[in-house]
Amino acid sequence: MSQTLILTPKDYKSEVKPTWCPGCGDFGVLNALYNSLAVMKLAPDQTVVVSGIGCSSRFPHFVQTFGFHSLHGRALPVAQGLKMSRPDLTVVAVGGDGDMFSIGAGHLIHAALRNIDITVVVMDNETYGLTKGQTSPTSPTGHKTKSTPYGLLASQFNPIATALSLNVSYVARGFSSKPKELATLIEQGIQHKGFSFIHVLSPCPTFYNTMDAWKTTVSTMPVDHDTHNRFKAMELSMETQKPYIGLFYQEERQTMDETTHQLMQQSSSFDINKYMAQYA
Amino acid sequence: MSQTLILTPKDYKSEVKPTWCPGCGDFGVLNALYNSLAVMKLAPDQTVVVSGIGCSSRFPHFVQTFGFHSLHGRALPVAQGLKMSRPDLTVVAVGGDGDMFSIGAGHLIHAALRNIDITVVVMDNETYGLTKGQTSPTSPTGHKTKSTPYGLLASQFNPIATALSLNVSYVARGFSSKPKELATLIEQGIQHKGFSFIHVLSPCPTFYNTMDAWKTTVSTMPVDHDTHNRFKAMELSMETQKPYIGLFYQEERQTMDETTHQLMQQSSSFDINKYMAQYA
Amino acid sequence: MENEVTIRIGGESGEGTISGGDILALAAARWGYHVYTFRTFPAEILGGPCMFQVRISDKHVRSMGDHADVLICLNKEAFDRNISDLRHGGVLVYDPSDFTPDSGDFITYPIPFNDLARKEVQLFQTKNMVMLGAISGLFGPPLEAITQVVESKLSRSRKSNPILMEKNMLALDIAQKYVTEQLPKRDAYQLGPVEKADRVVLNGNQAVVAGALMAHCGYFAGYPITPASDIMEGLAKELPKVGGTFLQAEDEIAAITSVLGASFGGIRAMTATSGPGFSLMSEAIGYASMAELPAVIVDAQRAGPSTGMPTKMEQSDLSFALYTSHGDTPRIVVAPADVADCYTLMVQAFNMAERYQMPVIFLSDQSLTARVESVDRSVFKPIHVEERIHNGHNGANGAASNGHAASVGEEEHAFARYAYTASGISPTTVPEPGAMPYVATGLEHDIYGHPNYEPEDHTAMMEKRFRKLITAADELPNPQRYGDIDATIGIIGWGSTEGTIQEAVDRARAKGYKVAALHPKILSPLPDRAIREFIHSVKTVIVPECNYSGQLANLLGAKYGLQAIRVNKFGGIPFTAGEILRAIEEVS
Amino acid sequence: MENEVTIRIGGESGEGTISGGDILALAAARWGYHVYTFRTFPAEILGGPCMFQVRISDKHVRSMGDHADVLICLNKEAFDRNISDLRHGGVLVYDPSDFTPDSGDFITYPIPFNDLARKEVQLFQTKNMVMLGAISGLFGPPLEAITQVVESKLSRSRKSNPILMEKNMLALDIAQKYVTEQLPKRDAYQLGPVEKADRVVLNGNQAVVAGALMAHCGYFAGYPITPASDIMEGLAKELPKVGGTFLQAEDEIAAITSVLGASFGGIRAMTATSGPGFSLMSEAIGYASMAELPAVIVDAQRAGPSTGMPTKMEQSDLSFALYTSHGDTPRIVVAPADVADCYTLMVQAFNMAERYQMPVIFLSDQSLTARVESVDRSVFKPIHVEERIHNGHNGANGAASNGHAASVGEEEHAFARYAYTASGISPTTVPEPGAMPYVATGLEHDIYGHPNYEPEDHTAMMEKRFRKLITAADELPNPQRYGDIDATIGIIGWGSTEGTIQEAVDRARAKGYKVAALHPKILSPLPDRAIREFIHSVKTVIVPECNYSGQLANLLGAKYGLQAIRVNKFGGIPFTAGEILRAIEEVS
Ligand SMILES: Cc1ncc(C[n+]2csc(CCOP(=O)(O)OP(=O)(O)O)c2C)c(N)n1
Ligand SMILES: Cc1ncc(C[n+]2csc(CCOP(=O)(O)OP(=O)(O)O)c2C)c(N)n1
Ligand code: SF4
Ligand code: SF4
Ligand SMILES: [Mg+2]
Ligand SMILES: [Mg+2]
Repeated sequence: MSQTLILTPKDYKSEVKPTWCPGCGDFGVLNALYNSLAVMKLAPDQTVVVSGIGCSSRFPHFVQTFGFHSLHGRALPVAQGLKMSRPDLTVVAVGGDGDMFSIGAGHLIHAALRNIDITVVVMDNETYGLTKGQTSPTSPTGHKTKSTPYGLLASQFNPIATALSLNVSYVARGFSSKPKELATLIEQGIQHKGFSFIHVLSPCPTFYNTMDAWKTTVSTMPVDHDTHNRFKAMELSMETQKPYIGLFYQEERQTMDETTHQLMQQSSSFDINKYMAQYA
Repeated sequence: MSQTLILTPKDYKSEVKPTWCPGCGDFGVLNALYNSLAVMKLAPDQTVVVSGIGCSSRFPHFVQTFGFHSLHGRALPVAQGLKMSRPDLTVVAVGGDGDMFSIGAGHLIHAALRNIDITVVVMDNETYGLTKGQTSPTSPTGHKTKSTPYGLLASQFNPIATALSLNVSYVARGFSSKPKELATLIEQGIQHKGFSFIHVLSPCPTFYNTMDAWKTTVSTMPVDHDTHNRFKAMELSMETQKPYIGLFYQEERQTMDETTHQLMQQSSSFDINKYMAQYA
Repeated sequence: MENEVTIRIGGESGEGTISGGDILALAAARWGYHVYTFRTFPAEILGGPCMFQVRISDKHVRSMGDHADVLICLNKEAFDRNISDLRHGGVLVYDPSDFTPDSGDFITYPIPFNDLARKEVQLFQTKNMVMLGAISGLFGPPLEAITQVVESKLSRSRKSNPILMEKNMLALDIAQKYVTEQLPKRDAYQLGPVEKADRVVLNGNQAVVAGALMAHCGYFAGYPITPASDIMEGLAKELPKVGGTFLQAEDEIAAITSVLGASFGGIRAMTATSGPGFSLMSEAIGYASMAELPAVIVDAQRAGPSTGMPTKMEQSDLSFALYTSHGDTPRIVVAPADVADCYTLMVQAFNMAERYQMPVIFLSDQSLTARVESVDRSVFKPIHVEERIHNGHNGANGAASNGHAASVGEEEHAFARYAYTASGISPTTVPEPGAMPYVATGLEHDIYGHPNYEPEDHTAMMEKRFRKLITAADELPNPQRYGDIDATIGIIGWGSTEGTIQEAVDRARAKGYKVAALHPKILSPLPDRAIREFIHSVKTVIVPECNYSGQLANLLGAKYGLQAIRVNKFGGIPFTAGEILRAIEEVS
Repeated sequence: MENEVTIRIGGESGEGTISGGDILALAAARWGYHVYTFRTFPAEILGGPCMFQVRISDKHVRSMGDHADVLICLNKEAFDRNISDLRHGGVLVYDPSDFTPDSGDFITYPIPFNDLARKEVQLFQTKNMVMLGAISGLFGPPLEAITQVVESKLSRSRKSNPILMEKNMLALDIAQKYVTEQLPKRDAYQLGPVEKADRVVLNGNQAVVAGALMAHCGYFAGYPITPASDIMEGLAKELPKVGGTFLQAEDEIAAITSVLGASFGGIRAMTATSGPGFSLMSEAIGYASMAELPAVIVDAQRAGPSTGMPTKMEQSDLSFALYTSHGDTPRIVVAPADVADCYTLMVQAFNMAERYQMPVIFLSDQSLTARVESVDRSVFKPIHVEERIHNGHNGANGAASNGHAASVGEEEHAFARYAYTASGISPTTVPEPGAMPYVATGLEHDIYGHPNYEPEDHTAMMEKRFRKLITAADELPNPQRYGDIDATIGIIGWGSTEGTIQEAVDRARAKGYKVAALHPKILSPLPDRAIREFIHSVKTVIVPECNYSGQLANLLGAKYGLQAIRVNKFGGIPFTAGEILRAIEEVS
């Protein structure tokens, strides 16, 4: 497969069939990604989809590009190490709310500060799907599950608000039932030079069915929203009752991968004899 | 030692003498804590100072209360486990910017969401002191150190802004050279029911001397600031050139420890025979 | 006819394969039989092939059985996947509308499950009840035994859905009638009446929860992971009822470190996880050993390495559990053999953690977490709980009051938390009125817990910490030898394989072999005397393990220079007694 | 007089104790002598007692020396802490204004360091130069050798501060004159001229950095930790110059997982840490083994457990390195013996990681990281670097092209990334134009990397992964026996103790003992043949280790049933040759 070929969405379908439950929101996200990749004609042999562990993190197995199905919570460091050392590749990190906001929360903060040119797609179902329905950081307060039989006592994590506080350079939200809009957000995210954070509402009908609720509450970004106004974006992010989908914020600034490789412009190959002179 | 005794700051001094360098900001923080404890007459036998690893995390050894000098980055989970199971104790977590914002960053997010009634004091010197001066998440972009010989490429982490985005219920900043003000903030933080986050500017003269700079830039909170206005607080937190010290934000809301123990009001002692009936 | 049958149900998950099996096992047990189950899990969350096997006997059942006597196939794939495990001359039950098996060395009972459910009962989802009715009619247990269980199980949904309950009963009835009227019995499996017995029926994880509660566990923090999640979920529900607190942590590092925080506060605390989470706990386990904080860590082993096969069985975390974390870090490692142990050993684990002030790693495994056994109720009796000795009060310094003379630290202004003692066990304390404060640290320290890097101090502290293992080895019970006193072949095993090994030993002895088995439940510190005696009492030692590298065999080699015959199975499925028996025959 | 002296400088850190020692060592080395240093670190960041010892000889130096021949005390505390390590009849140099030693079995040279610096040079901070001048006058090396080093070292600060440079030179001069004129030589230590040699002078960590660069390391990610930080700092500076990238990660988990990301991209990647960070890397190391990704992990061991003693030496991470992470996870473990190994073995570590597609753990230790040795420059020669074999291109499927026939997967539409091969080494590929994509996963998988839980698959994949260790054991070099062919006593050691053991062997042989030593540098897979032969060739085997539990001894027991005589030192300080010699004498 090489860049010149014309690729259609189904060329990005791998031979592994999704293990997801019927009606899982992740199907919509998968199709959206197929479309984005096809529209951008990204070469499967130079694209890597990185994930952690979870239902959503099974993702790479279903995509006919290179894939790295890593460890629970570690998609971001894996993706950053790959992009730092191979800036020529397109790197997309995917995962779930547990993966990215619970065990992986610390990495998110530092990915934001480094602004390495990767795109992360978080499939948020407000639950731990693969482990059968415990609460996640985005579960609503009071949520009753097997691990919270008396109701969840923690506040609900607001990923967009925190991403904005960290000055993430591309912040957007999508909905698995609006794959066309989502595909566009993913495309823009991949095109964006820097760390792109795409929060996707992707329901888990099996353990926490938020599908109908979201279908009614999800609202589209105010047309007049200035995507360079971080404060305004924060205000919109506080609207959790009718979550906005679309682009919240975007800013072009130095990326660590690019600047690092500029440093290397005049690099030469290693010469051990020259190098050891300092110890003679 | 028991609560009835009159305690003076020096009663909280342990027999272990600080290993800190002359002029280290942490001395100021230590004295501030001695004072807060004395003013509040906290019983040394029912107070626990928890820390991670770092120069600042040596703290507990210098305080004549119970102490838990834990692992790098883990002060918050240790403190939360202790407070959840022993709500009768006063639990103060302390540490450095590397400890709390780098390796421990993920725990900070979840401590914020749980709002367990502990107080955390972060001694931020914008460097890794104990390991001799590498960059930390709060080091300024461009900062040159042994680990960033060509200058730091990441953005500078803004702890107050992120704490506010996480709706931390008590958010304040102090300065080690203003121990009186700091002592007051610590007192209020300990009195505050919920997770109290106190960001302290505490210079490292040995590896990154920000003392003089801060002495000139640090500015006091606008008198008219409404500490219940989270948005306004965020705006003030964005002022990094002249960092405000004082209380940014405070909100009283349910704490996980208290609510959990309310659940247990009608708890009874365990009876294995009764319990096994369900499996008969 | 002997009162024993092993029935396997193969089907699609969601079809009621597992729920049907559960009902069958419970019904048989309540009717007075011993049961022992084994099941597989589908790869998908919903759907996917799975199977449920239950061995039902009037004698104590110690393994899942070499083969299925009866195989019930709910679809064609189930037949293809499971037929090889049906014993020669066994019974195959299937629905002709699904497939027709090419004849083989088995008796067949074609039963129109689908039609009976769809046409007769007119509710397809009662298919598993149809199956149960048929099983009852063909082999037992009697319908009443089954209906009782169904009623109790569905009692909740009954209120909400009375029709469903009726239909279920109808389905059981129709199918049982169908087989008794239409199918002349041609096989030998028939469960006769036995007298009732006072037993409970539960799986390993449920017993672990019971054990933790019995041990007065006051704090649990965990992070979901297969196959340990239901321990967390059980305690989330039960702890508040007995005054304990629960926390779902953001990850396993937070879970274990928060457990150490609670333990520092004097609360008996634990966590439960599986391989990946256990790996993440490494650093904190080393800390607990250094700071001498009690903690119980359940590792429900699953097939590794890495994410591996979360729903498969393996005994491959022993080496790691013995050496978790850098440096020389003493810890206790125990491994339960069966559901009863999951209760008893769990209480002991807490007691050991408190007494020896160190982490105790409890090595369960996936097969045991899901294994349902009928256990004599008397096993789940109250067990003495050793409370932590607080003696760090003013004046009460020194270790004397916990029965260990402190060699130093008497009358000091600071509390000699880590006083050198003959047993290695130092006095301890917790924050409470009148207590003498100390600071727990992961740095090397002197007897007061103050950081100290002097060679003499480090050397003495290392010896003190490890001395606790010597003390523990002296105080803890020794494993009992099973089998011939004059055995030439010895088998040393660990963990969930005990029953299987003992069954193999019995079968070998019946064939005239001289065999004995030893099954230590405490793997650190090893019961040296018992093991040395056993090794010297036999000619050859076989060490069967469900792992690749022979982890117990390595330990026995390191400790005793034993060169054992290693029998390793590592496909994700437990041993059968037949496989162990073959190993015995081969060495003979 | 023999051309050898061991000089120890004891003082306060910050006073120039260490910098003075560094200059002395470098000057002696450049003058043509072999040097070998040992130092301690203060507990505080600034200030606190420390010492620097350098052994200077015209013969190759292999250990730090049993005692100091000369002890220079810059204050009273230095005398109290170090006098016990001065050899009988050794030389004590001190300043009478600090203290007067009660006479003992040593020659004393009182020198007014403080006055000379304060009054004569009129700049107190030149005290360490005064000391160096005195050393030069009393024992050598000549002043020119020292001034040369000082000039090169201070060349930068000279521009900024020319006066300081002058004062330094003055101080050297004054002190040297003082001792030659005022102190009649009463001891036997005098370094005479030797011919120059082409050597480099550096410590273990500096050699590791050189090795990584020689190995074409293209990515380093790390997190600061003592005593590994300067590996990170060295590569942060050097990598960009040779086209490599560097990342200071937020923690060790991010460091190692980002290394795996880079490795997946075909970049030779590494990290460096110490115990606590190594513990945190457990889960990811298991992943690398499962997904078969090359990675080099340097663990600069320090005294444990837990945070332990960050600035002290210990060899106590071997057991953990052998079994890091849950499940059966093959990995390679190597341990350098000296500064030369830090370079050579580092390049080999990268080659092994690439060839066998697994993590390679490089076990250095604190003493080696800080040990400065003079090494023949020829050691630091170019070494062949084994590039990763990319053969996952269209049409080019199957492992044939890396010299291993793929048993399956030819002509497939998907790439058989994990094809079964005789060697266990499967074909691999990286993202690049024309490559055939695959997905790396920690789940058990089939030859295409697709998740697969079938028992047959798991069994075969486990065997394939471990087969790589058998292949490696065949292909990798065997350790060379040192000492008598007809030895009755054998010593097996590992890591930084080799030179010390060899010196002890020589001293024992000189006393007439029949001794030999074997020092495997690759500890997983162990060189079975070489070790078996060695064990069988001797009567008793001594295993000396700087740890409590005898971690190599345990491994040898597990593998070969060897019951060795364990000699363990665990105070945080390396063995001396004398201590090993004593052990040899005791078993004889
Ligand atoms: C270290 C570790 N801890 C726990 C697990 C178990 N586990 C697998 S997926 C998962 C969370 C899944 O939730 P999420 O990330 O939201 O993905 P989803 O299944 O909801 O798509 C957990 C806890 C694991 N695999 N590894
Ligand atoms: C797991 C682990 N990684 C790394 C280290 C080494 N280490 C000790 S302190 C520290 C950071 C110190 O910085 P900070 O937390 O800001 O504290 P400071 O010394 O500046 O007060 C590091 C990286 C460690 N002890 N444990
Ligand atoms: S469990 Fe939920 S998240 Fe997982 S596949 Fe099923 S529907 Fe999707
Ligand atoms: S190094 Fe810096 S932070 Fe550490 S003690 Fe010294 S001044 Fe304080
Ligand atoms: Mg989720
Ligand atoms: Mg700091």
